[in-house]
Amino acid sequence: MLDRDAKKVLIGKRIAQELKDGDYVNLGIGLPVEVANHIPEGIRVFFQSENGILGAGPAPLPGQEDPDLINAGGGSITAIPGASYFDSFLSFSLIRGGHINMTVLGALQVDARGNIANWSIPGKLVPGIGGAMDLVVGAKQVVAAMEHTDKDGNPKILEACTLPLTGAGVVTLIVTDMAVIRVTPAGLRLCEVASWTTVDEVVAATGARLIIDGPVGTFA
Amino acid sequence: MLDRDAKKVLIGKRIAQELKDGDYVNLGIGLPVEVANHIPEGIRVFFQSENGILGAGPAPLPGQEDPDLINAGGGSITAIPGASYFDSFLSFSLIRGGHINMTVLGALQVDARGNIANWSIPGKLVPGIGGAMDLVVGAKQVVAAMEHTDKDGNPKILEACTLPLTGAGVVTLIVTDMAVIRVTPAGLRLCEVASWTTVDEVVAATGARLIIDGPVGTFA
Amino acid sequence: MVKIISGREAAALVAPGSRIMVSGFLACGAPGWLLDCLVEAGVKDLHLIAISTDYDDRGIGRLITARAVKSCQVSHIGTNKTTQAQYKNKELEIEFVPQGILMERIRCFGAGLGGIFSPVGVGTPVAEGKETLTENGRTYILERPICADVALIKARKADTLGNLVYSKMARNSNPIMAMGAPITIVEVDEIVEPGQIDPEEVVTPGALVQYLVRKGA
Amino acid sequence: MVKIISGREAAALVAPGSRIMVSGFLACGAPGWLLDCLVEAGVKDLHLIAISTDYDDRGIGRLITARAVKSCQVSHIGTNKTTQAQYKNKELEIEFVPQGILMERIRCFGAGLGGIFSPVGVGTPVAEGKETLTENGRTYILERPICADVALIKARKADTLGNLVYSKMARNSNPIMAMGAPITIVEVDEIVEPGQIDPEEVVTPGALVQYLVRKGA
Repeated sequence: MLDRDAKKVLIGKRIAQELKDGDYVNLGIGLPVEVANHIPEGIRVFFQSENGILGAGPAPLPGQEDPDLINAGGGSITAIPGASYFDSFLSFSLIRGGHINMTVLGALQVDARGNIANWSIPGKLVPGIGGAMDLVVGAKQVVAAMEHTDKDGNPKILEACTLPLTGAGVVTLIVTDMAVIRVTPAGLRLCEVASWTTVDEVVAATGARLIIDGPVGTFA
Repeated sequence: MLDRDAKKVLIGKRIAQELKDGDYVNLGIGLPVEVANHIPEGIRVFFQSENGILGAGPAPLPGQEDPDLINAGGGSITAIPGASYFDSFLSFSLIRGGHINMTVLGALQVDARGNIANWSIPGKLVPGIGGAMDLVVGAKQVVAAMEHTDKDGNPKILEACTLPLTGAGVVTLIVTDMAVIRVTPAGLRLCEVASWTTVDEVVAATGARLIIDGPVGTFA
Repeated sequence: MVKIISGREAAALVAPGSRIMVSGFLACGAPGWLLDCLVEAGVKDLHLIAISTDYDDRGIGRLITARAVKSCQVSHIGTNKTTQAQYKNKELEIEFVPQGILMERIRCFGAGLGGIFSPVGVGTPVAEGKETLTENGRTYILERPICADVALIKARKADTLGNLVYSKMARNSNPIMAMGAPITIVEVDEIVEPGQIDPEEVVTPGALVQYLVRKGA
Repeated sequence: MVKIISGREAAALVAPGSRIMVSGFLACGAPGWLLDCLVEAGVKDLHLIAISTDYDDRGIGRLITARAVKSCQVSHIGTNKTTQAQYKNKELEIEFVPQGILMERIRCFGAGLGGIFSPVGVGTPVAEGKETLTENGRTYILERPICADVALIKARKADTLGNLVYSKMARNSNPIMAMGAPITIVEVDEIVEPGQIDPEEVVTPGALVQYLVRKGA
């Protein structure tokens, strides 16, 4: 079993391998941010933040924070050469118009049909929608970045989400600390298993049927 | 009977008197442009051109034309201090959103219900719509600036337009070389008659019933 | 015509029980001084339209903490514990609007449209009760205009004609909210004469602005 | 990723019979060099989306004069006698679209919307056959997205990432048409390195651009 930080790195690193040269990418708050730390050598990707930048750069050095440069989680960022600022209206037009190649989001639940729930646990915690509903509909690739199970070990990948949805039939790829799973019309296809675990353990920790129709790779 | 230039001046001058300090105004091509030459002293108005400027200024001196500064008719203009450039999308948002106090347009026909036709004579001449349909719907005041009759002396102000409409129930004021007519829910109210003509001549040259329910002023 | 007024005068333009729209994203680009003046004026029972309620002690959150808001349309409250508590207690009514669609709905009003067909939130609670359109196998839901009585926004600089420029990502919802209400009040760091802003750089033209307030004044 | 190509290569990206969108207002802000290359390439049977057909001998009009266009969606043809003649002869099919609504419909596509309810043209031929919505006594008509296979636009300057700035009123339809097609080709006067355009001044972000062509190249 990995600790939280190791899980984060494992997930971020694996998702980063999905990126292609020139991609425009939107990373959700929390876990997805880790992806930016693992861009494969030789490719260049451009980060969009829905609050109004294309070409977001890494966090500034301490003391050099600019209050007018923040990511969607409120953290300080920088702007790379060739960045642009724009209003939220244009920002979401880029998103819904299909100009963002990939969005990576955290999830409370995902299911066999590519549904995702990440904005509300009714009666308990309702942080809200933010930009997630636009993102899952608009981005070409929607990657759910999540721990495979919840704190109590219950599966978060289900036959059908039980929480209010963020998007229906939108997730294309699920990357967890245990597995890489593609959403296909036939259901969830297990593609890779983390090197620290096994196919059987992944199947046991998953609340939906996993299609295994070829060799299952590993990632680390 | 006035010549064409005198008519133009008469109409432009009279419409200019409708302007209030601080108004944002859009002038259509042709006759309406004359309004800009008669802004009353002591007030300041701002001219919008739908192709992307607020704060359009007069024509430049010969030899100082800038091909990237033109009005909706393609003529060279200047930009006043405090002008702004924007795209056609924002330009028409300003128009339809009610941020333009007055638009002045030429017309082929107007009628008793405030309908206006100015874009098509089927089978003969179809210059097209341009920005007129947005303008008549969006501007707070829609002023038809026109000669009272056509070349053959036939009325252009009718009970009901016969040409394809540009807008239905949108005209608020009609200013011609003969009269100032307000469009009211009850019909067309004759407010003023040009000093060179008479109420009877105006009534005879008009193809719609004119309401005369008070003193009729004159203008020159 | 644009008028320059004080923050106190601006707050007096917000009637109790009215609908206000406030710009900013997690307090970045929010009109902090106008919010201070509004809290100080003690205006209550407001309906708030905003991207989020920011933080408990910063940005729009101060209105929530002051219990000035009775209902709102926002996309997110995750960074404000007071908002979450008031929502749970049913002290505060919330319509959650997807962030991009919030911008679209405000602009619908600003651009004189009757609504848009949106692909966002189909199959989620956001779609409940809304008319739909299906086209080439894709479903859209009808989203209606959102407007306020007063919009409170923040710019870096204005000229006396109301032309605005923003600062970096503090632009966010400001240009759209500038068209979201018949009265737009802009907090600015600096007011200059016409001609001192390049017409090419103006983001919000003066026709969308009614009042300017210098920050701190 | 943005590629820099020649005008000839750009013309080769426009297939005969395809839908093209061309920017500009009465030839101001039109991609004159790309139009020259297109005429020279002899591409035919095009469907054209533009504000107007400009002048017989300038701007988009050259495509009409070359008989390259078989149908179009434009707001205006009043300045182009050849267009009027071809329309009268039924050589050229025209859908007249109100100028502001043309921008809205292109942006619908660009922003992933299914349509808008527009107040423009109600009670006129523009409304014929369109669904309506009535709200507070006001009627709106459903206007659908318009897109092209290729958009040809013009900017003053680009960086190699495709970020664009325009010149004064030559901006007009360019920023919206940049989102009107999966392939956007931009004619520019000048190409600079990333960082040489202030991020605050970028009007069209590079994500909307696929190809850059230096004017005359």
